[in-house]
Amino acid sequence: MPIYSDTVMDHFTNPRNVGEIEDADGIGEEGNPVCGDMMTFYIKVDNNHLSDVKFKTFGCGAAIAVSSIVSEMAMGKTIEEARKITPALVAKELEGLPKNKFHCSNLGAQALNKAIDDYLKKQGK
Amino acid sequence: MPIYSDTVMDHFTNPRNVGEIEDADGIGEEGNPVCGDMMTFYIKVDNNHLSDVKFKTFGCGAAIAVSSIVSEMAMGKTIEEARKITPALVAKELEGLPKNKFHCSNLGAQALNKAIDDYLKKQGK
Amino acid sequence: MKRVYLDNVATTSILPEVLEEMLPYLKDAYGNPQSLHEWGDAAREALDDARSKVAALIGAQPEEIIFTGSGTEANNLAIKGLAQARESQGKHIVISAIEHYSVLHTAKTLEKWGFEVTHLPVDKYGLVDPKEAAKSIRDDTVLVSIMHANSEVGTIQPITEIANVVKRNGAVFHTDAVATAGTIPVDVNELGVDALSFAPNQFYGPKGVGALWLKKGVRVIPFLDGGVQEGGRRAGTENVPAIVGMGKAAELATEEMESRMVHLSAIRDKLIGELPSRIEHAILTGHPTQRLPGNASFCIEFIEGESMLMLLSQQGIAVSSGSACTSRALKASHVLTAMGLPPEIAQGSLLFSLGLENTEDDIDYVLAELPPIVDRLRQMSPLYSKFLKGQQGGS
Amino acid sequence: MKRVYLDNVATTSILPEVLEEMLPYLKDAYGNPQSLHEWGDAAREALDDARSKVAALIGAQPEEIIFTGSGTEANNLAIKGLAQARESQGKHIVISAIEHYSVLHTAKTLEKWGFEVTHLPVDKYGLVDPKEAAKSIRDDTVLVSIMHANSEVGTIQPITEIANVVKRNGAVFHTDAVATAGTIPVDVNELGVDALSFAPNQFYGPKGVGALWLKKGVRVIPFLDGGVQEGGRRAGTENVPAIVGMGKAAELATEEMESRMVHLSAIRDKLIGELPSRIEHAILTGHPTQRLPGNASFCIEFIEGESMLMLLSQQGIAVSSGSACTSRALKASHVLTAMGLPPEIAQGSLLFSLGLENTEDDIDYVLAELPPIVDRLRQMSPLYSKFLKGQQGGS
Ligand SMILES: Cc1ncc(COP(=O)(O)O)c(C=O)c1O
Ligand SMILES: Cc1ncc(COP(=O)(O)O)c(C=O)c1O
Repeated sequence: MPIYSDTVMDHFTNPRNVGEIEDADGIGEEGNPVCGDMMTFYIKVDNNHLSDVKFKTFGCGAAIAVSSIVSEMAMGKTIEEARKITPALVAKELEGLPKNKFHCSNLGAQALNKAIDDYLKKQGK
Repeated sequence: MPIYSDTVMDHFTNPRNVGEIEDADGIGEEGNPVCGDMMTFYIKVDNNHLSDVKFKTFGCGAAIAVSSIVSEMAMGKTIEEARKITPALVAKELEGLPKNKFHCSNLGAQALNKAIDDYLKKQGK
Repeated sequence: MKRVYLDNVATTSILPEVLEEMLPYLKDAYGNPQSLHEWGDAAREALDDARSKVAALIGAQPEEIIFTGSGTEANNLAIKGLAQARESQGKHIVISAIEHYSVLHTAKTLEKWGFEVTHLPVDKYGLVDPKEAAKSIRDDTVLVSIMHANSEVGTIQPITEIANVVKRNGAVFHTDAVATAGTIPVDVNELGVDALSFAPNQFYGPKGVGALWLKKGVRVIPFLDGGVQEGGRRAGTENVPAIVGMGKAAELATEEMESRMVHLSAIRDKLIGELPSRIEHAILTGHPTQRLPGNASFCIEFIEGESMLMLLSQQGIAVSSGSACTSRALKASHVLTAMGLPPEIAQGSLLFSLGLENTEDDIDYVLAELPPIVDRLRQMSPLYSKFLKGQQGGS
Repeated sequence: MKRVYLDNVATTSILPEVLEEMLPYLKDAYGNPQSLHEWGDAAREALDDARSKVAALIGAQPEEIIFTGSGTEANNLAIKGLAQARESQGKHIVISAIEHYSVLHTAKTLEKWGFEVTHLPVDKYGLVDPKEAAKSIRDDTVLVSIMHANSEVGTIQPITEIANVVKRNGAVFHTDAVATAGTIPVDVNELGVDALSFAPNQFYGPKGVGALWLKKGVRVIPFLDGGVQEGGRRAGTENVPAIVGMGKAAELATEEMESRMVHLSAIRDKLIGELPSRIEHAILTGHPTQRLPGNASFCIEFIEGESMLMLLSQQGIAVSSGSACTSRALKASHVLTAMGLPPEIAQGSLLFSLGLENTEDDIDYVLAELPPIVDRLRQMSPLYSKFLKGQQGGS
């Protein structure tokens, strides 16, 4: 039995929104390669909405799938809505994660949040 | 692989000289059922020779085979010759015994010896 | 020559359906369940499936099953691991006097580690008295282990009653169910135990595998240290084919238990019923009714077990014995001794353990072949002559 | 799709000849070797025969072989049993920092039992320095255990030299030869060791069995308590089919070792030679020449092992990795770490472990499939963008 759900495999194999945004409004980095996973999220904000979300990820299959689905979940949302993307929600969207991979879903939500924080800071808020 | 040699199996399956001698000149008993093996040897002595040897044995395959071969080895021998039947000799005649069955070859030689002792005692020697 | 295997206590055969199920994992599906690729996926799936079937056999949850390499290892893990996990609470354990060596000798090791061990006596049928069990429990008792049934004499213990007592006093309760799981109904909830050992080479599955069921939440110190297999509770590459075999054997046992029991007890009752009428001075050992369906154990007076075994073997009949001579240690069965049988009678131990393959014909064959063998050995036996002389003297 | 198995470190396949030899013991010859009848005789004979073949593989005597349930169990028996048997002489043991978990975690258990454990460092190739080993030995050192070869990086240790040092100081010397016995020549006399663990699922034999070779006269406290099997040194019904399989696998390994090594090192050298020319920033780990014939281990910089594994698996290629994400414990391989590799590089661990079935074609397939996978993951990797930016900045 594969350890990952079909949804995880889909997002891992065809990750959405991979890349960097040159003139990002906010950038958030979470994790570090020592622990095995590291994610960088880039956002463009337009009228309080995330008009573009991109990521780069170093890490396992789960980390890549999590990044991909978080980018998809966040895309087009307002900042307030995007803040509500919790690790549990991420895991649920992916139809489950192996127990020892839960921390990856934390990383994804956190990296996105950090990007939002970065945007707000730059806005001087 | 059977644990016993062919010779042991032969003597176990067709033991020689089983029985009692009604008017035995000497009787020797060795071992006890608590330990698992017990042998009684009966001898007739004629002109310092063992003219008849019989035994009864309670015990394992080795004990029965040992009794049988000891009776055969002793038959017709002088008392002095019969005394020389050692446990090692018995085991050798049987083409070997499993390690944990060596004590059976001791019992056989000892029971025969006790029967000779008994004869000599009865003779007042 | 007819060949009749009546030594199912030593090991059963492996059912063809069980081997069939194992074969793919001895061929192309050779992967390691820990591997992250197709070969690993297939092995992991097989493991999960087997775990469910094995759990279902004893009414347990799959995640409560720890696969081991044998019943012996399951008992070592249980006794050592459960006691060690509780040594801060106390260092006293209770077992019965008739446990299998894999419990008895493990308890001896615990003694070397500073534990105190109480051995509960049994009555003449091999039964542990729940009241005695209750009395044995002290404030520092952390573990009680009483076997579900003894395979040498077939006696089945009142485990539920004993477990009740133990629970009230807070110790964990383990039962060695190697002789029962897969043979008679075993439900961990009904039994009320915390841990239970079993192994498929007793129910038409392979050797080289066993299992410990451990109730959710019961802490154990692992016995085999190493990798993370079995949730970190038993290290070492999983024996996938054997585990798959255990799964299939468990499934078949669950399905067929009723009919197997009916068949076995019918032929067992025939043997137990007719043997004493053909052979004088044959004593049935173990409990007359609370006994394993395939177990017919006797002591044949005045003669010794190994010699009977060998002559039966020459007629194609395979049995076992608890006599001193058949044991490597040259001591008569501690089970028969604990039941109060005098040693010279214990030497005449003869154990017929019946299996699925056996028929009424097999029993008839034994009933025909055994009496002349017994006669022949009695003719050779100094004990028998003494007995006869004593009788003459007495009459 | 092509399917290429390059994870022989997890387990090898079972050769058809080996399975062939096992089958009778999974069918009619199901007897227990302890039984005193025909079924038992056949099983005992098979056991004796296997023991001779297994002993011959390592230049040992049959009676020095103790069959266990796995390599892990052999290591547990060796480390715990040899240390415990000597604890009156001292409670210090020495192991290397790169031992398999079945030695490393067992040593941790010994620490709980009051032993002190020294972990010898290794150099960047994974080699233990015999001089360091000599220095680590104290008056109270009773056991030294250094693995023969590490299967993750392939490095083969100078065991003979280390054993020399240890012997001069009176401690017993054990080596975990799970990665070497059956793969490269292993002769216990040449190595000069006292105890040696090995297992056939590393040389085309079955899972569920292993062995500890123990030099005649070397005392050990048994690990599994129970019956008298294996001369009282390992209790539990013998796993006859698996032991028979180990025997056959040992026989074939002895016969074919030379040609197997030639084949394996040829395709390994092709992979080691060509991979770095196709993939930049690929670091060979382990010793360049003193390495297992089938081992080609790398760290691919800027990306992580599990994601490579998964994409390779989608192309039918099975490999393993020592990255944190591929381990249940989520820690990067202690082996790579002990060799001084920075953790972010260790995360890129990729281990090709080649087997008999592999061909040059398989290597070509890997060399074609891997580079685009690495590219793709690097395109996704923030570490790689940083590296590229750093380079631009630097140039
Ligand atoms: C009651 C009981 N427990 C444990 C065992 C140990 O089983 P094994 O020797 O297969 O490990 C046996 C073996 O027959 C048994 O009868
Ligand atoms: C060097 C070494 N020792 C011991 C083992 C343990 O083997 P197992 O998990 O099969 O018991 C392994 C497994 O790969 C190994 O590589």
